[in-house]
Amino acid sequence: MQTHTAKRVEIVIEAPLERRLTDALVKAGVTGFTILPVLGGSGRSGQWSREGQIGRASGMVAVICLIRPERLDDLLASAFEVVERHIGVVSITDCKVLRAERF
Amino acid sequence: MQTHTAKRVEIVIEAPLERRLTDALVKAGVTGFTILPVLGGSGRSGQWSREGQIGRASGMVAVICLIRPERLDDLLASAFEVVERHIGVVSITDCKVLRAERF
Amino acid sequence: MQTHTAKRVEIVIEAPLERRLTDALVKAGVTGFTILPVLGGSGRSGQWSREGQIGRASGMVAVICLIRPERLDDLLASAFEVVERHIGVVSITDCKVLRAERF
Amino acid sequence: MNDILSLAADNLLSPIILSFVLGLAAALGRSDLMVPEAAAKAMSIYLLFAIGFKGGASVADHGLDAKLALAILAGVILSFGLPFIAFAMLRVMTGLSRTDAAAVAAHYGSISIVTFVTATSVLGGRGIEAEGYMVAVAAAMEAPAILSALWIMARGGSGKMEPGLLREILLNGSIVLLVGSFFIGGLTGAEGLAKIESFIVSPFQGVLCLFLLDMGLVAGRGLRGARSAGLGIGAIGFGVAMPVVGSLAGLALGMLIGLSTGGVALMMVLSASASYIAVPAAMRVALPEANPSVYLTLSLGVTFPFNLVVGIPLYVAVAQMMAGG
Amino acid sequence: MNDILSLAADNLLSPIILSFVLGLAAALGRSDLMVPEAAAKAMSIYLLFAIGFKGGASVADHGLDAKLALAILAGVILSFGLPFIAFAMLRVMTGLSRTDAAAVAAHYGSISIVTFVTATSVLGGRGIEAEGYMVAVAAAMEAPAILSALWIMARGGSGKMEPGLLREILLNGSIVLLVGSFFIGGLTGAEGLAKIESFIVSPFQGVLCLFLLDMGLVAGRGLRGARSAGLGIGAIGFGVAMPVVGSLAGLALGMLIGLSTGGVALMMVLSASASYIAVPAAMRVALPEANPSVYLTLSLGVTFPFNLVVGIPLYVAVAQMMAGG
Amino acid sequence: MNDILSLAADNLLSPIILSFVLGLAAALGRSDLMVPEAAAKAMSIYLLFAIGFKGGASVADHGLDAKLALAILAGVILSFGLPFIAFAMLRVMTGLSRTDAAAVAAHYGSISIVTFVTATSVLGGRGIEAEGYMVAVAAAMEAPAILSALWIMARGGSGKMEPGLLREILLNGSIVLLVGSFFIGGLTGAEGLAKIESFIVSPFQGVLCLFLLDMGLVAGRGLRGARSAGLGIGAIGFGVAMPVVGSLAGLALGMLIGLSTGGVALMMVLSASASYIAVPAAMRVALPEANPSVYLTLSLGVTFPFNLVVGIPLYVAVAQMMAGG
Ligand SMILES: Nc1ncnc2c1ncn2[C@@H]1O[C@H](COP(=O)(O)O)[C@@H](O)[C@H]1O
Ligand SMILES: Nc1ncnc2c1ncn2[C@@H]1O[C@H](COP(=O)(O)O)[C@@H](O)[C@H]1O
Ligand SMILES: Nc1ncnc2c1ncn2[C@@H]1O[C@H](COP(=O)(O)O)[C@@H](O)[C@H]1O
Ligand code: NA
Ligand code: NA
Ligand code: NA
Repeated sequence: MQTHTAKRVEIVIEAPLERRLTDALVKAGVTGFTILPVLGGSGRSGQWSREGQIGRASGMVAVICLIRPERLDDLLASAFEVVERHIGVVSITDCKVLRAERF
Repeated sequence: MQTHTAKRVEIVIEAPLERRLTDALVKAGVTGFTILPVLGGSGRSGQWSREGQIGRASGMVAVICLIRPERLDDLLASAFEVVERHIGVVSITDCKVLRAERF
Repeated sequence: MQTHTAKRVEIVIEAPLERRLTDALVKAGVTGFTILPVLGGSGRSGQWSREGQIGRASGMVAVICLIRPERLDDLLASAFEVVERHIGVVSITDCKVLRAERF
Repeated sequence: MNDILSLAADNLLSPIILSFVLGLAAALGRSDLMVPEAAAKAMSIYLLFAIGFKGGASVADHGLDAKLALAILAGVILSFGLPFIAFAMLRVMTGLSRTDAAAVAAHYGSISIVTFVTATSVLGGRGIEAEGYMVAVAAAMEAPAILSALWIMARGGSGKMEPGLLREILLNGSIVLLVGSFFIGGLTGAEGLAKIESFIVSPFQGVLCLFLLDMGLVAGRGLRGARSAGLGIGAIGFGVAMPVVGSLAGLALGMLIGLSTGGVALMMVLSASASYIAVPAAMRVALPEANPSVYLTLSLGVTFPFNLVVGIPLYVAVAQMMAGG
Repeated sequence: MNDILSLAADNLLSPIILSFVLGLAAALGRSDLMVPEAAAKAMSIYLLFAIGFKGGASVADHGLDAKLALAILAGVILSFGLPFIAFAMLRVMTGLSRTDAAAVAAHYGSISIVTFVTATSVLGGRGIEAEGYMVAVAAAMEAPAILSALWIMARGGSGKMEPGLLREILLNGSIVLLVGSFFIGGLTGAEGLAKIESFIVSPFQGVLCLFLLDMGLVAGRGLRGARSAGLGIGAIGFGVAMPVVGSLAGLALGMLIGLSTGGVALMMVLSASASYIAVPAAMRVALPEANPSVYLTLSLGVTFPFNLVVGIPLYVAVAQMMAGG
Repeated sequence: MNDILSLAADNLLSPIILSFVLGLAAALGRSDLMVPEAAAKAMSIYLLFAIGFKGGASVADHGLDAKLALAILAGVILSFGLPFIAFAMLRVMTGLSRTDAAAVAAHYGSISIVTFVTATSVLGGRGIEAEGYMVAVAAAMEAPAILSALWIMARGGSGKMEPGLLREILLNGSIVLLVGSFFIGGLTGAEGLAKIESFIVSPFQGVLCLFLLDMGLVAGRGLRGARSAGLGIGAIGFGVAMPVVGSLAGLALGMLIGLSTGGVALMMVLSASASYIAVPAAMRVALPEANPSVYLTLSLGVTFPFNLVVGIPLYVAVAQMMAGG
């Protein structure tokens, strides 16, 4: 099967920032992403879990972007602007994708 | 800790296709996979989010398969048959796994 | 954008074990992780899905840890102790992260 | 005419419709108000169970009407037939591709159970009785339209019937629940109804309010998506004209088999309404090339609100004029 | 005998049981009907809260019965003791491994609160009173059986008591909610009940219908899994025989301490029922080598439906014969 | 004084407060009892819809009071003003950073709708009437406090007003739902209320019990987190003193504009209560450097339980003393 080199970026970010992040991605020309729910986690700002949440204040989501390697820097720059002042993490993995025309 | 080389395949696919995909995987001898819920996303067919869904028509799920490298092509071929005509993406990453006898 | 080498560990484990796993991680000094819900899956112990669950007996969760490469072995050792007797899988991927000071 | 307007005004000022309007406005104003998916599904299970049960209990009460089989047959014919009319109208009125037009057509042959439930609520509020078995007719009308759409596509050489799809459609959750609770209501009758009345009768209208609030939110988001779906004035026109055409077909058959005034009104509502649960899911499997935002926007964003706000009072008034009562 | 049959027929034709059958049929027919997990959990919280509160309010009303302590003691003894009987039966009747047999045994010493709730509903429908504190007995019976199973395994050299597991079992959500709402009901009494009656009394049976619809779906999927779990005829036989054996033990102790007819019936139901929430979760931690599909299939797929459809009317009839009423 | 104590004792023994205490105890005891997120959200939608609707219907019933505008104005002034008092108190009583103090202050200017709902329930139970439009006042008080906090930060050079944030705050789900259902209730009046009464009136107290059970769980987890958040005695003291200070401000303005006894009590409750939904979410966007565990612990873990258990009966008693009734 024909595969193509790409990058997989995974951003864990606070739920109230979700729309700001996806807006920033779209503005940077990144129109492909998938958002996963997050049940809980732990980091420098302590441990939290979705049970014990009223409202969406401190919940988080994971945003996954598959992107051509040459566009990675644009994506990171625009994502970083949103993530910068907030809690959350960004990781990047090398990957292969099918159907390169989609990215 | 003893680790073993494997591939991690991540398939984001429409929810109504889920059973067809897992059936195809099982038929191709892939009996290990994990299914994650998806909250929303964006791609060539536009942006969508789970709020705003009645029924499961346009929701999506993410299917993750860890598999021995030599079995990757079988998996991709059988997955591709289901994904081909549909929206969604497939990515493949190199990884290591514990307890190789499980794969 | 400045990135740093790290490892991404993904552990799929039974929900009743979640607290035991995260406690073990914290004891091993791993204080950063994210927990994702799992809808269903298939493995050596058969296929299951969240519909059809009363209570959390046989549900699963996915725990994702980003960690400095040199701390990987500690993490795996402590995670393995919890996972060992149970169903579930562990995979490790090379990745890059932003903001290394967080890991 | 005056009558229709006053009925419409009456309808507009009910908590049910205003809740829908609130949801619509919130979505159009981009409020973050949202009903959790699980709660919306739970409410739809409640509504289906309650409406099915009450239908069955009413049949048990009034005895089995000889017209039941005729009414179901009429429903099946409408569900099979309306997609052809819809497809023809779409090809004339819009520039939609053959595939998109076929997919949209399937939605209009099938039904929207929430529109049906709202209509029974309106009838109840006016004291107009309807045959209890109309819920069975509703269930019977869900699926046939899908086959018509696939047949339209098959003539054009595409749209294959995936193995298992037919079983999936016929045993889809809402059909099973509607038919199942209809049987439970029929078997346990008035006595069974008495046991669970304070669950399925008294709070019914209130639950419907919250459910329609959510439907308003969903429809509003659909309307906001209408622009990006690039729906022209022709498509929007279809979304308003088709329910009227459908209701007339329903009127004709309903009168032909001699249903009561309420029954005729419900037959009109079923024919006029468009699916947005069962059929979209089936289309993703059977016609994946069809664009979901086209059919979801038309069904949920245009026809559903039209029926709720304008259609139902209109159909009820017409049924009253034609069938008396 | 005639009486039992007519009671059973009566029971079968209630909306509650028919809802369960509908769910069962839908799952066996592989319909995609499903109740969202969150809704199912919300309903179980509602049922636990309502049943606990009503029990407490009834105790407040009737004064504290001297038999309360005795009844709880009897429950604890049953919960500790039944796993040994179950284990012995399993070793004789089936080829299950020691570990699987111990895990299954734990389930049958513990209880199913839904079976209990359904039984109180059936008793209520027949106008048979029961002691309000039976919900406290139910709570007391949840956990001891787990310790018996671990003790059986420990004799064989495995099955260690994880640190924290005991606290986890005793403070498990359903025990806390049941006991807590029992106290709330007891403290606020008739006055408190009056305030929330239209929430926890009137719609109770209706909510139970929807909950049992979901239980039917779950049990049906469990039954479909029974084949793949490779359960033989011996295991299935155990799933039917054990509740009857358990109910007789419950009958004996219930009569011994002189409970009312309703109380004896509920003691039989508690002894006959098998856990499918608390115990499976504990087993995953304490006996991970035990195969969950074995114990879930037996408890949910065989014993639960058996008790619901055949067992409850049988136990009630026997209690009436033995304890009068 | 005696009166206040007996009122407080009365309040303590209601199912509502005891449900909260049960949740609190379960969380502190680390039970795994939990209410699914979707169910908690669904209940809060129900409560907002019901309280808004009933407020609107009551306004429709009693005619539009000339004081409505005054009351809303008073609410807005309180919401704008209280954060400055809170900020000053925090700088004196605690060692919190400027940012954390500003974020906390925003919460205390805004309101907790559940505290408000509980208070209306308590008033209802005592037969004390209140102006229906107090729900509109509640809605008006949600947002202004956020602006005050941002203004405090802006003076210090940080805390920028993100584009779109203001619209987000004003159109936040709970404001839209509260105001929207208030209008629906106002438009459909007594007739509309009659239609959905058995949904939004009868089961209201019961739903509130389950909701407060969940709030107890959440607050208890918050309290357990209080240690890790490192909140000192000064901060805890603020969490108890500030609601009392706020309630006095509410008392003054409520009496000034001549509200009824119930209205004064509700104005006190609104001023005394602290937000834990809308404001935390806004703070994560506007003041991300502020530590969420500080403001969530104070608002949910300290002030909310204080108001529920001690505050409400106190404010009601004071309002009765000052405004008569
Ligand atoms: N090392 C990590 N690995 C995975 N997820 C992390 C890690 N660190 C933080 N997170 C996630 O990011 C959230 C915020 O982290 P922090 O900004 O460190 O408080 C946590 O609640 C986790 O969900
Ligand atoms: N580049 C991408 N990265 C991550 N997810 C994507 C990407 N493109 C598409 N997706 C996911 O696949 C779905 C369908 O994509 P598409 O077929 O492009 O409309 C989207 O809604 C996303 O959830
Ligand atoms: N090869 C695999 N790839 C991804 N997930 C797996 C794989 N094998 C097992 N799993 C997950 O781990 C769970 C338990 O697996 P097992 O221990 O093999 O029964 C399954 O239900 C899946 O969710
Ligand atoms: Na139709
Ligand atoms: Na038992
Ligand atoms: Na306040």
